[in-house]
Amino acid sequence: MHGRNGRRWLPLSVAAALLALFAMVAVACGDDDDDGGGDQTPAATKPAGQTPAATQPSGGGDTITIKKGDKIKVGISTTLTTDNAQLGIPIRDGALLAIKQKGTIKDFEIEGIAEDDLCSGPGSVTAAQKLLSEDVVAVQGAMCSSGTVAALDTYAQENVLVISGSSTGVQVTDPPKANFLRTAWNDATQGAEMAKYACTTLAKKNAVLVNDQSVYGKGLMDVFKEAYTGAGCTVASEEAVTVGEKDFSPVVTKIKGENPDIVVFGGFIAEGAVLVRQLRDASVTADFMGADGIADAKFIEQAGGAAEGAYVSRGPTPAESTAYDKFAGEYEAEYGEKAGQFSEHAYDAMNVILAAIEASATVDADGNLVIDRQALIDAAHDVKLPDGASGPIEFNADGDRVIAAGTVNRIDQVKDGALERIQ
Amino acid sequence: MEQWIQLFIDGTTIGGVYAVIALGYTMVYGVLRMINFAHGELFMMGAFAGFYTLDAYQQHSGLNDSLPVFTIASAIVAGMITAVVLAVVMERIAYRPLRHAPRLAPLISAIGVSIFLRNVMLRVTNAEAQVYPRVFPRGAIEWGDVSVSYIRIFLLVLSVFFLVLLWLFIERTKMGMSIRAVAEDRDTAALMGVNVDRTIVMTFVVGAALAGAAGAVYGMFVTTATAGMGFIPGIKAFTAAVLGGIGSVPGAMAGGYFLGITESLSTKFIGAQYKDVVAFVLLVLVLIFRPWGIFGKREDKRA
Amino acid sequence: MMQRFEATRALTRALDNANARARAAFDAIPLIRWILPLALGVVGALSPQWFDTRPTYALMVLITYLLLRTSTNVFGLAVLAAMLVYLPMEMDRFERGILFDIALYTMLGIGLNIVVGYAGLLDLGYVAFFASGAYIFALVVAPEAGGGWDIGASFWLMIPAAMALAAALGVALGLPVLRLRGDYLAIVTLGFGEIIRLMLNNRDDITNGPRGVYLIPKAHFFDKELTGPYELYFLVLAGVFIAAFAAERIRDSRVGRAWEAIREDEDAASAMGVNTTFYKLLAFAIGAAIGGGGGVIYAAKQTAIFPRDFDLDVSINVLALVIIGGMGNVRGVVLGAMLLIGLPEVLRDFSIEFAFIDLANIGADYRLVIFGAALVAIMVLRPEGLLPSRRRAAEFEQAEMLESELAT
Amino acid sequence: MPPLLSVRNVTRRFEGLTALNDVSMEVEPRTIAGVIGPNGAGKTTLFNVLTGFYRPTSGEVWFEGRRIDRLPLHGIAAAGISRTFQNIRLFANMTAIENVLVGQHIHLKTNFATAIVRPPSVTREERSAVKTAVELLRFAGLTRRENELARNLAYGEQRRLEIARALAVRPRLLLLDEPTAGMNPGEAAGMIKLIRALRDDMLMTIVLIEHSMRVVMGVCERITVLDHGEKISEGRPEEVQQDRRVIEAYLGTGQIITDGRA
Repeated sequence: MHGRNGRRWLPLSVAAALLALFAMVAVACGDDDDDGGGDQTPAATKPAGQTPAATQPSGGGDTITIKKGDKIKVGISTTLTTDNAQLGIPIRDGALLAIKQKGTIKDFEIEGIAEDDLCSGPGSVTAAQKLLSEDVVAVQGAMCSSGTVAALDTYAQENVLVISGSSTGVQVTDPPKANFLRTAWNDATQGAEMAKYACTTLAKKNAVLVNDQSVYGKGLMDVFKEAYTGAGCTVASEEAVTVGEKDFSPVVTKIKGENPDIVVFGGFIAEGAVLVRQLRDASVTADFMGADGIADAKFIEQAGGAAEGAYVSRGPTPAESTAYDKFAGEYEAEYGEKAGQFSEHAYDAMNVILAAIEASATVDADGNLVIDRQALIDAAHDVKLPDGASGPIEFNADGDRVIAAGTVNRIDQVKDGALERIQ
Repeated sequence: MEQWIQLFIDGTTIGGVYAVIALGYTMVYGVLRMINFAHGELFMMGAFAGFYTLDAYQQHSGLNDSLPVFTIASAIVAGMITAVVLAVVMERIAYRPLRHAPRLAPLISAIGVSIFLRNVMLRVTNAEAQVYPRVFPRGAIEWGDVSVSYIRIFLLVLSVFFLVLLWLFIERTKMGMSIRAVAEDRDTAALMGVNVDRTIVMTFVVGAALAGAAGAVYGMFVTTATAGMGFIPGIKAFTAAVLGGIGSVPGAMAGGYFLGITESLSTKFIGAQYKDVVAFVLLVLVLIFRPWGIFGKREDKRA
Repeated sequence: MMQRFEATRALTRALDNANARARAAFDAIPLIRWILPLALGVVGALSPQWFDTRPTYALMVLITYLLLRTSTNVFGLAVLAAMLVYLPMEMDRFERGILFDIALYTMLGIGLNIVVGYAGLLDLGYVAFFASGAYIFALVVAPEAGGGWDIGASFWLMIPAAMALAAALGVALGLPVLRLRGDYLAIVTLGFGEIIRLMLNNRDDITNGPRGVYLIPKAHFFDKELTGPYELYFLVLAGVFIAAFAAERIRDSRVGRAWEAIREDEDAASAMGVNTTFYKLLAFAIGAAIGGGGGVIYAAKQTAIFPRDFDLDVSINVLALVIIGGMGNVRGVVLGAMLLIGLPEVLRDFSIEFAFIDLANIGADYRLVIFGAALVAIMVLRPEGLLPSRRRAAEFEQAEMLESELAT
Repeated sequence: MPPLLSVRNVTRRFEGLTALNDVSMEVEPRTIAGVIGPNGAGKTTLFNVLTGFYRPTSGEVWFEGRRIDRLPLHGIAAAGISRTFQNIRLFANMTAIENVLVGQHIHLKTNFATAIVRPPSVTREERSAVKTAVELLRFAGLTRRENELARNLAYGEQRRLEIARALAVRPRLLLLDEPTAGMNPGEAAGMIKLIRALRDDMLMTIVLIEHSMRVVMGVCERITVLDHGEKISEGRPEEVQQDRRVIEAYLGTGQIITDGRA
């Protein structure tokens, strides 16, 4: 190395002083250590000035103890920045609504902590680490399937219960994870139902599939294709659009050349709305079909009229559902905006979490709340919400939802600028 | 055959957008030897300005229906002004202090500006796509299976118009001459009495005006504005600028159209998911055989 | 018209002045360089009720900055090393996660620094090598993608193997484009980075496409399973030290001089007998190997990787941290990674609450806005980077001198 | 004795412009040869052909009985030819000694692996390289300027450093492109002394391009005169000086034959 000057003692002394300072702080912070396993020392030795709210229950791998007067923390991993935030923010708000309505469990207040997971693998892992460092009891999320797949390992290390309301990818529960459940519908269910509906009910025999090259979109279209061709229909071509792009003219032109009976899209609102609009502008008259990724008023709004007549699959839903309307009304009253496409699933997921906490938490002799992590996960598996906002909720061994008797895969059609259920 | 023609027209449209954005890249590069990574965000801000203007007309007057020519024009002007103001502030705060800094410092500064603008708009819009009111009459000129919507024609014509306008500006005006002089050799230009600072600002202004206008028109074309919409056109336009020979104005134009058309045709050729691969492979191939770009000046350093 | 210009002119003049004053204050009073970070660090570390951010992180950045700034001797590095090993023991999971990312990006930064800082080749597609390392490893060991070798041995085998393959890729990509001038090289490398990502996305017969490669088994160190960022952190740390050691030694040798000569004047270098093609490729290969090694560790930590993990942002981040730290030296890379990778994460917690000011969510909501502004501010205040190498600082002085000469 | 360097009918064209037209010349070992000519005569183009920067459009260049006009740039140095540049091209942000160390590149063996491991042989090699570099700097008159950044050196010093760097290649032929350009008479005299010493003490063969007739006449043994890419005269200084075509060529451009700077 070059350029050494004569002031050799300065760095030494500075370093030594800082080392001393740092050692002091480090000792003081020592009990923040979260892998201590059952280290239950009170937080009295925290550095002066730390707010009481910041004191943590000392979480081990097995049980969580929440001291009397503290809050039960529940995490929400969703996307708060990037263009995907238009899906992520309503998810957060749906989950927070459940917390707000619940208020307390055994006289302990509940606090929801939302972290930005960027709808990506690395982002979701970071959010998971953040939430774990906050000692959350359980987590609603991650938002995107890729994020959930990547982050589940991190959560599993602490045996934390995770319930996602929006990760629909097949691979999320294949193979199943012990600590994971979801209120979102597995694409395997939905894709096959969509295919059946398109091929049999609508009798559209020739389809073009478009995916947005995401885990969700590509996965869904793969399932669709298998079921669709299996039912005797043909896929004319498979196309892809790039997320973030706004001009899909070449793809539209190509679709027009294929002259399909139906265009099926796997992806989210932003691309779906643009695609359907540009299809109609190019006077492609084939039917348009999408799934829960676009089942939202924003899709219709952003498509600017072109969405009229489009079919939207929304997963198995009971024939009559007042629960959703109730939820939607409460959501709008709370936030002044309409609920988003996964809001009700996130709301249900959070309600399952809260119900599981209620079922498994015990209050010890000192008035602290004790939650056994494994008991919490087991309790969550057993939770049944017959009137969930997204339909009756019950889980199978894989952590996927059981399709309740008497429900069919809900298909909506856009009529007069609104989604109307037709199946 | 008709499909090929349609794809060609599709490609020309987006290519025109690339070309107009690419001009900003190439001009700034010409005078400052700097890649202005925030240029795509100016395009995005132009789209938002256009949206807010049209939306205001929609909310508060019937002008969108009765006088669409006026509202469309004012949306474009709003896009230009917004982008220009931002570009001037940006140049002053983030780039001018770095004019003599190590070569890559302004690059990072530009990336900072880009992240800043994108996230500010995310906050402002709550990450929701803003939907343009439909001001353009729907409909298209049809020729067999080829259909060219009015807005597409407008976009095509406007991009050519801007390109010609810029060409005239660069070639025929005194300011254009200064820009060329500064691009050629800044110190000599300064000695010849060119006000270098003002010329550089002017370059940003012109580039930003084009990007802002392109943003507003593109917004009308795709009828949405989102905070992230500047990124992909930005990268593509940058690619187009390099493809044409960065620093060369006709090169940027040609590069833009070339890239747009190739992308579009490759959708049919190879598949839509490979269109970006094709774009970049093409770039690599062109630069391997013509390292100075299609229209770039061959710089024989070994003289 | 002119009057309207007057207003903007006054505004811009005010901006210029403010800018100049900030620069002058920063440069002229050496104390500010010390007091400012010191004060910020101490406040950040001790006063969470005002500026609620991560105390341990603030402290770590501070100590590192001071150590790197002041000492080039063995003692300073020993303190640094001790701190890097000891501090994470005191950290919570989140901070450890950040620390892992910082260490990983430091490693990538060291690799890219060889290409950009030493040899002067602007590479905007560095992510290609990172991705190839990660995918090579993942495809071999993950059963989901048809791999599934025994992980126990293969992780340690795969690191050198992936490094070698990444290096080969570096040569393969470098060979056709090396005669390109700086900025053309930048865009072509950017193109390569995108091509690699798009191919990972599109060739789902090989890479499982957008669904990614998941269920990547965990690595073992003898009998210990390397479960998370904490365990793997030490592996990355070892990687950082090895890479840093190698990079510095190469820089101070005949090879490093050849790179530097190429960076300064390629033609003159070849006239002195330096085989410029070979040395540029060598820089690409070594940089790529380090990136590939980083990719393997990343995949092992992440347990699931997706093409989207390897987009342009990664390349830009690595390049930005190299430049912000001060190009051409390893110390700068360390500091750059701490700020660039650590800051956006730590800002999640940032809030200001004292007296009547209550901006509790400012960090969560505006962290990327703050981050973007911070990038600009750092560059404007320290264009040569925070810890420039001697030579970079010299280049900047030269430019400044030229400017003042022209001004008079 | 066979000529050390032989240029055989070299022509070089640039898109329509013929910079060199059928130029031939020979340089005997241990002589100082000069190439002169008015601006644009093709002097630097000739140098660039000799050093591999340009390939000749036709014709050949032979050095020590070996054809070199197809060698890659760095191969020319390995073959034993080294050069300086008209507009000084030092590694500006490297120190004087580092510049000279780069010049020794082809004579050192350290590769990236041994650089990392740094066995004793590398340390030894580095130490002797530094010693050689210091000696070369001393020879070039740059004592105690070793650790100065090249760009901080005075103009004359930079020219000397460029020569020291070129010598570090250990060439058998040294090409100097306007070594006294921009120098005051005092500095130029020093440079002439240095050039003589190169030949006398280091037994070097030198070809130099000069604008200044005074320098060329004072130091060169043989002179080749180019004009518009063609060789118009060749011979000993006094012969060339008398050549009517040379006088015309210089008069034609308005440059004065006896004074150097145009």
